Amino acid sequence: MNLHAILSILVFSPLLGIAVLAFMPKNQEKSIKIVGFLATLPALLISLAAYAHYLAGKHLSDFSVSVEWIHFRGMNVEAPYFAVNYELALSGFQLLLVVLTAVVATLASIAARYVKKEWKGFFMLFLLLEVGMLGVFTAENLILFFIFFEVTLIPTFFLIGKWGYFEKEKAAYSFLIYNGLGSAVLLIVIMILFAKTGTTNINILKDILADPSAPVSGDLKLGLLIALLVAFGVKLPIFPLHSWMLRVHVQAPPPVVMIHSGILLKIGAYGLIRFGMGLFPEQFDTLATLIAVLGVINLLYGAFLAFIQTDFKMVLAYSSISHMGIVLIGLAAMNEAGVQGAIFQVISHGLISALLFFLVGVLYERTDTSLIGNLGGMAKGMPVAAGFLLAGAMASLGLPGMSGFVSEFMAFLGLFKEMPWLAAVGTIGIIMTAAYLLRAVLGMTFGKSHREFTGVVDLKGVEFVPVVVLMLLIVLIGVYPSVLSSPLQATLETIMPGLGG
Amino acid sequence: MSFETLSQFNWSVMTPEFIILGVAALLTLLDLFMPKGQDRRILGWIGIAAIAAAMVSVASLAGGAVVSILDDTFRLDSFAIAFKLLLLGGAGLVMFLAVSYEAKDGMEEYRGEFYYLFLTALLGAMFMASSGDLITLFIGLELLSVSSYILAGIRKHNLKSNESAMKYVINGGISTAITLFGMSYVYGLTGSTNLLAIAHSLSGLTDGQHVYLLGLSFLMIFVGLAFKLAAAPFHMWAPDVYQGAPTPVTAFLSVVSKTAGFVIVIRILLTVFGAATTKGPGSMPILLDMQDYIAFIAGATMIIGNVVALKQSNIKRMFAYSSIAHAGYILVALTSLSSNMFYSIWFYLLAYLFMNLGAFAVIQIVTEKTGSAKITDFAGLYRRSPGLAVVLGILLISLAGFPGTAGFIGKLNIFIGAFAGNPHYVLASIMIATTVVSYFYYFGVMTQIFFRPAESEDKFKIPASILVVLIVAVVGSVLFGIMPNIALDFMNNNLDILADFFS
Amino acid sequence: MENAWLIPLFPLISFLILLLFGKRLKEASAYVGILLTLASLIYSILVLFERFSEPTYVTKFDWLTIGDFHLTAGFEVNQLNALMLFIVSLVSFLVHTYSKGYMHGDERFHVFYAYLGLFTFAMLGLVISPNLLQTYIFWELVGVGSFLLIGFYFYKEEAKAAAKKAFIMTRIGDVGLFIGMALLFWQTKSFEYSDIFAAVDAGQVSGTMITLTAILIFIGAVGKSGQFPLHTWLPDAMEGPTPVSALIHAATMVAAGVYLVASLFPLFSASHTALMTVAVIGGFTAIFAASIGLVQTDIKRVLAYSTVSQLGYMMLALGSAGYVAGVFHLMTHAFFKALLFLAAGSVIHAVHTQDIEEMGGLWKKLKLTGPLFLIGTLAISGVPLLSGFFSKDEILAAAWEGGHPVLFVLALVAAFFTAFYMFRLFFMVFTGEARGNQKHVHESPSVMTFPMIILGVLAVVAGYVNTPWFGTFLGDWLVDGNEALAAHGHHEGPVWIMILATVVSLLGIYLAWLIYGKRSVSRNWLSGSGDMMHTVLLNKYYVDEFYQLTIVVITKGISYFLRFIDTFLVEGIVKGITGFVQGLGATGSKMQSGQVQTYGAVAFIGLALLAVIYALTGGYLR
Amino acid sequence: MTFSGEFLAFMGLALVAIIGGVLLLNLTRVVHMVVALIFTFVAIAGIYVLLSAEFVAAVQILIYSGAITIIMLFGIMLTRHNDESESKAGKWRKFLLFLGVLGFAFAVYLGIYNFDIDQVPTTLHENNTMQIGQALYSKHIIPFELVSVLLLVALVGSIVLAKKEDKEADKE
Amino acid sequence: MSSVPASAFLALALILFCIGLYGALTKRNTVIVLISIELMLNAVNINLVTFSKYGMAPSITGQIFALFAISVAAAEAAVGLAILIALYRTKKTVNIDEMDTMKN
Repeated sequence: MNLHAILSILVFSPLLGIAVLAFMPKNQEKSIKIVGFLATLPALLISLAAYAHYLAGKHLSDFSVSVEWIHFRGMNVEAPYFAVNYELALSGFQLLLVVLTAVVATLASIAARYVKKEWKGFFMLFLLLEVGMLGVFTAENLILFFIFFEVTLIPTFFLIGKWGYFEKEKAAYSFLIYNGLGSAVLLIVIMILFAKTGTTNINILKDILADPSAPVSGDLKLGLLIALLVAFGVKLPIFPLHSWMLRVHVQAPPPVVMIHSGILLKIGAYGLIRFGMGLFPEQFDTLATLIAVLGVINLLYGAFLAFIQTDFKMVLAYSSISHMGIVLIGLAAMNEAGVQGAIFQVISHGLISALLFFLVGVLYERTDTSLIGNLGGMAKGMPVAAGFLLAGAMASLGLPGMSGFVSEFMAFLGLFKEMPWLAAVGTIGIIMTAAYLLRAVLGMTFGKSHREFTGVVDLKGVEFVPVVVLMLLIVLIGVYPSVLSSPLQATLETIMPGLGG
Repeated sequence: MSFETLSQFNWSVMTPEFIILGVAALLTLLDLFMPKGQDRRILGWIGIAAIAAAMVSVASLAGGAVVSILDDTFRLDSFAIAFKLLLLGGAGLVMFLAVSYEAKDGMEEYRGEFYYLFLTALLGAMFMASSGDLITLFIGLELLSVSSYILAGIRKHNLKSNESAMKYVINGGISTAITLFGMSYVYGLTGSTNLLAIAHSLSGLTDGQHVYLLGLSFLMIFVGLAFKLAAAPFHMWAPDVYQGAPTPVTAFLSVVSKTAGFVIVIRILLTVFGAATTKGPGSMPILLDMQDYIAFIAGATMIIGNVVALKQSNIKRMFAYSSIAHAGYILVALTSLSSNMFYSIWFYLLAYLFMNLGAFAVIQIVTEKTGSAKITDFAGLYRRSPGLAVVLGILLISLAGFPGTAGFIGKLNIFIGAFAGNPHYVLASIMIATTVVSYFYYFGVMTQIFFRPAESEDKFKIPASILVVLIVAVVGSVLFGIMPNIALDFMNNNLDILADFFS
Repeated sequence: MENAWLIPLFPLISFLILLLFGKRLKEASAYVGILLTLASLIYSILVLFERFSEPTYVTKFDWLTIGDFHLTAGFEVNQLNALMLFIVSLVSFLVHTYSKGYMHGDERFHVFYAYLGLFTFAMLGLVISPNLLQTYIFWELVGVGSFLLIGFYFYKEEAKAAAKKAFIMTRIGDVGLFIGMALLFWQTKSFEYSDIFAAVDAGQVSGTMITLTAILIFIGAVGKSGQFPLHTWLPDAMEGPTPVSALIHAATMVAAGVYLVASLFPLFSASHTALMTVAVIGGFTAIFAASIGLVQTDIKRVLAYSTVSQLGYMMLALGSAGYVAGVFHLMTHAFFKALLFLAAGSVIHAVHTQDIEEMGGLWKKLKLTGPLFLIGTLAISGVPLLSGFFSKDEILAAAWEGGHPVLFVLALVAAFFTAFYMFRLFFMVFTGEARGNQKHVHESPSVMTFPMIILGVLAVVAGYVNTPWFGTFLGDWLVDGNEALAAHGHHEGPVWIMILATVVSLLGIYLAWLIYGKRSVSRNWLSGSGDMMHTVLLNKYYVDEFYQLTIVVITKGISYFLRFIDTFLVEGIVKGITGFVQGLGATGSKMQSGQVQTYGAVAFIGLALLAVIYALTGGYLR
Repeated sequence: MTFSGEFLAFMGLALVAIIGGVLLLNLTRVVHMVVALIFTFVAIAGIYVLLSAEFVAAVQILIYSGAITIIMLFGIMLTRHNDESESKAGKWRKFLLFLGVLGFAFAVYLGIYNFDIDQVPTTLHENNTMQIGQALYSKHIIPFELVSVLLLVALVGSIVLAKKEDKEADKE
Repeated sequence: MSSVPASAFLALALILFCIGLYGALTKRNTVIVLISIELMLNAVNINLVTFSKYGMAPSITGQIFALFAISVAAAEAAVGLAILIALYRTKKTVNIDEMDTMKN
């Protein structure tokens, strides 16, 4: 059977939902929400099928597809140069991210039950966003990647700006401008590479840049890498490019935040690993120390600031910064342990933050607040939710047996080989993580209840689906990490030689 | 020179011009003899038909060899064809807008003129596109200018309209004078007005002073023509004129007139100054030497256009600045002087044609409804008329240069040019940065459309002719955004500008 | 033994069952817990006996692959593990049983049992881990179990605070362990104990590195076992239900630190400095905590401090190379301290207060609890013929043999204090006339007394597995087949030590009797003599306050400083840039004055500017 | 160079032209300005003659000194205006503009101050008009025709814009 | 043969051009502004005619160009004046600095 079409179907399947929605009356809330949810299923099923395909021991390359698409007027190079093909493919790493995306998107579509108005527009944009994300992780050449990358931008802008909370428009704008700048820098890098080498296919580029006779000088490479660092640093986000992301996390509606912190932020990490590390290994090596320092800064900066926030959303926002620091730390180590840890962290944080933000959404839905002070003693009113919140926090602070630990452990293990002192400093972050998460979560769940939780119902019905599914995945990864590590081996082997690691 | 010699020329290559000219004359007469009360729209439709016919004939001329009449006072090369297509297309869409334009403020009884002045302006532009002779270029330019002066002021009882026309004339006159001043020196240094002859005689230029003078005349011509491009420093007229002129005219100025401007700039700069040497034969052409000045102007234009646009409250003024900015982007392509410069400029103008005219179509509808042209008038457009809102949204996204739209591909082309060869990192960075700045105002309109509540709920009725424009615009913007190869292949297969531009 | 992995599994099952169906099972969930722990108890007994005859059993499988490294998981049954398995499962079983009575009527009954199950699982998993990584994993899980149980009464602010404190303080230790582990890994390329020891023996690891890692790992132990300076969480942990205190904070988890050091003993013994550190910290903690214990008035806190001090004892033992001594005391202590806690629990159950000032004269009312408590007290005081006597003696001997006279003295004094405050406690609770209101005080139900009885018996006899007189079976068994440990086997201390120890403890008891039993000596001749000393002790040497003033304040300080940066620097820069652009736009649009001549002027001036620049720079006039 | 009559003529004409220009700038009454400018135009015509372009000179006289000035005067008559014709536009602008003009003049002057090509004898003056006519009707036929369109447009446009509507006519 | 150097004519043209420009950008009366523009064009014509005699390759073309320029100038002048009159009808002034109903 021919699998080449599968990826395209996977990526563009949400469009089907958009088409259906387009012909629905805009006031039929129930059915619209159901359609929106169903529309995310094909992608989920296909991605799981792909994973099964992998488990069955077949090659992921079966999926890769490449079709002639755009040509540009070449400067002085002949075809196939200056051709941008429509090419999608899956490596282990990409596979995992695609699965993650599909899962989180589906769950977020459940979380979208809290959307109050204009469900039709919401779901159409939401599905468009999913297309963008799936595309980003499957694109095989930089320009296609960039296109999907920008495709995620616009829907997010509207989703935040229209369905967000009080300062939604401000948040939407800072999102747009920061990411606009990021993608602008990214575009410059891409176009320079394109103009110099005449291709944007990642694998071809890798070979071209690998040989010393490449038309790209070492200094230029370094510059490009730094530019990439900035571009994805906005997305990740790396201190001091993070302030937009706080606003977004506080203002955006629950499903969007789930998507955003769960997946969109991960695009940054993905880009750094796939392009930064993949294309410029030597330069990455020269920057390793810098990146490690940045990572530690992120880790501590986020942790310390999360320690004094009064709004739980802010705590989570800063904790995201902190956790992305771990990704950087892992990358900076540039050995199997570190990189694998970084990738693990990407995925695990995707799941964990999705879980936590969903719970925040649940709480906000019931109590109209996410201020720690107002929520004290919540465990009385809604023990189950509180329990899951606590569990989520535990996962987030790297409790063994949950995904957070494995990634954290590997990332630090990696760095301890390369730069033990920095790593030792970083471990302060582990303590701080525990400190701020317990402060926040216990502040909300434990203690005397400051308010009557009368009429506040506990987690119920369909709300259990996201929580339980995410929790199970988190635990699964924590207990049996091979589900991630084995698909990754191939990817790592492709990255590592470049690193001479 | 006898009649035979004249008649032996292959006049058929001028068919498009003849069509336009003839129809313009026809319309004049019809307008004269039609009973006063009768609706003049029919003339507009005739004009559209004429433009369509002209387009067909231009297309049919594509692929042929270079034809030159009376040593290049008229020449038909791929360059001419390519850009004439743009001019005609733009003018055609503008005519659609014009047909449905509600005449007010004293232009009621001049609808006829309204239509055929568009045609004469177009005629001028077409001659600019296909002439290799300074005089003809100049006359074409003036024909375009004078016609547009009148068009801008045709709402004679409307103060804004008069004022914009006045400003347009004065600035136009000055720019003409400056351009001519420059041209006069070029003539003086070569003794000819035929571009190729000039190029030939300049290719051996050695005398330092002459080179210097030539450089000066380069600056004069470029700045003078910057008026047509609405590029810095000659950009300031644009907002006022755009605001005051009738919307179709604004559209015409922002698209057709600008395209024509680029046509003549490329024609003169490349042939004359591309050939002129700085230190005797084989040395660096003066154009490369002046690259920094073009770059400077391009950068200034982008910055001014995008930054000042942030502060606008009137949609037409905002689009004036945005069109300034886009001129800047195209100038980046001109600066890079890379081998795909022609294509990237052409493609960008094509994309720009679609997105800008579409936007102006929406603007025309909304402004005619509300009477004013404030950006806040677009509040809640999504509620009032979702279709219109989405269309405008797409066009704005294309203007902002997001992927999936023609605007994005156009920018990519420009970037490739800018980074290939000797890269212009700074200029490209300015372009990118200002693009990001432009998100602010484009999405500002978006916020009005989608986020803000509407103060009145009544719907818009979209005239058929404008519907055409909208459809064409959206389809064009998206189609060329997704399959730009349509354009590229057309270029590659039919027109080889590079080859026959200098022959 | 192949099925030893089942032992942790049972409690896990109980945890899961109760998590899912606990709400429906209600009180019945007790039976689930009890039965399953019983199962694992039986199993561990089997394993223990099997181990007597058979050699160490290890099995492992790949858990996580990192490049070329294959991190494994599995289980190992060696002497120490087998012993620990037995102790843990036993105490856990007994506590499960006991709790059925103690927790009766609590609406979150099932949750309690679920937590117990989780903890037991983690603890058992910890003791059969064959490698450092797995140890660390369960190590943390144990911490969570304790955290949950301490915070069981979540609506009490104190409980909340205590839970948070316990978790974070142990976490601090854990980070030390983590770092040590990571460093050790890159030194030895493995987490397997066996590989590590091999590498250490083969001298692949530099001495300093051994010392460093050993000490870092010891920090982990310090955190868990509540050694100075990370001890403050343990007394606060008494906010948890008493059975929990018995299980976690007396018998099992807190002993995990000792266990860790013991199981890594070859590593420690390879570095004298490391051993020294352990010994010193242990010794100091022993006396330090004991001294605090002298003045506490909360029955559970007294016990808690005594636990801390006893743990210090064990560390001291290990530190002075008394491997057997440490482990031995670990075992005996598990029994009698658990006994004491359960008894205390039963007392609290009876009088509904924890303040010993409000007790007294309970001897008659609590026919069973009283004697059991007495047994425990005697045992811990090291009165001859009870288990504590032998193990303590072993430790003193080890200390003496180890050549640490100072530590030896410390240990003696600590022993004296122990005897004193334990009997102070006993007398104040059980003798004298009743203080405070003691209506309808009644003996606890049999489900609670039964476990106490068993522990009582063990508290008496457990010592005889390793005595100077009836052979040192335990010691020989523990070290057999392991020459690395053989060196640190049983110490045949000189007899005078035994006598001295006895005398000291008896002295302590006598003094306590004088003051609190017979009341011939005024209660506050001690405090009277050194009033400020008394307050210092009462305030536990102000350690908590010290931390509050240093670490917490500093942390907050940094946080606020960073917030300042975040709001002013980071945001400020952004605002600056946008402001600049906006300003540019403003000026630009101000130029747009509507004056057509200005427009022309701008254009022309621009041209002139270019022309002049050109004339001055690019000119070809040469 | 010899102090020839031609030179005298040039000097005179140039002076007149420049003076006329200066007066244009400095006079206060609009009409005077226009009149001053007529001198300039005429003088320029004279310059053309010196440059052996008789036909252009004639055209110059006809169109500038004639047509354009006249319609301008008409314009002045048609529109009421206060004579005080000093723009209150900012002194700054004028100053900058002045600097600009100086700079520009300087830059260009550098280019032309010794611009003289070795004179080749030209035959422009011999029946100049005929030469022009031939050139116009052969080589430059296309622009010539185009200009006719341009003029037509200008004509129509001027009428359209300047024509007084009937209804306003009745209004007044 | 000629005693007057070409540069003299060019200089004259330059001066007139500058005068015209200055007038066009400073005079207040729109009519004068228009006339000044005409003056600029005249200066251009002087250039052209000069070059047609003393240029690199003297030819009649320069004069032709001048003629075209003149005609265009005439057309522009006419249109400009017409617009001015229209404006005058609505605004009742010819002062250029009062045309500022449109600005940011």
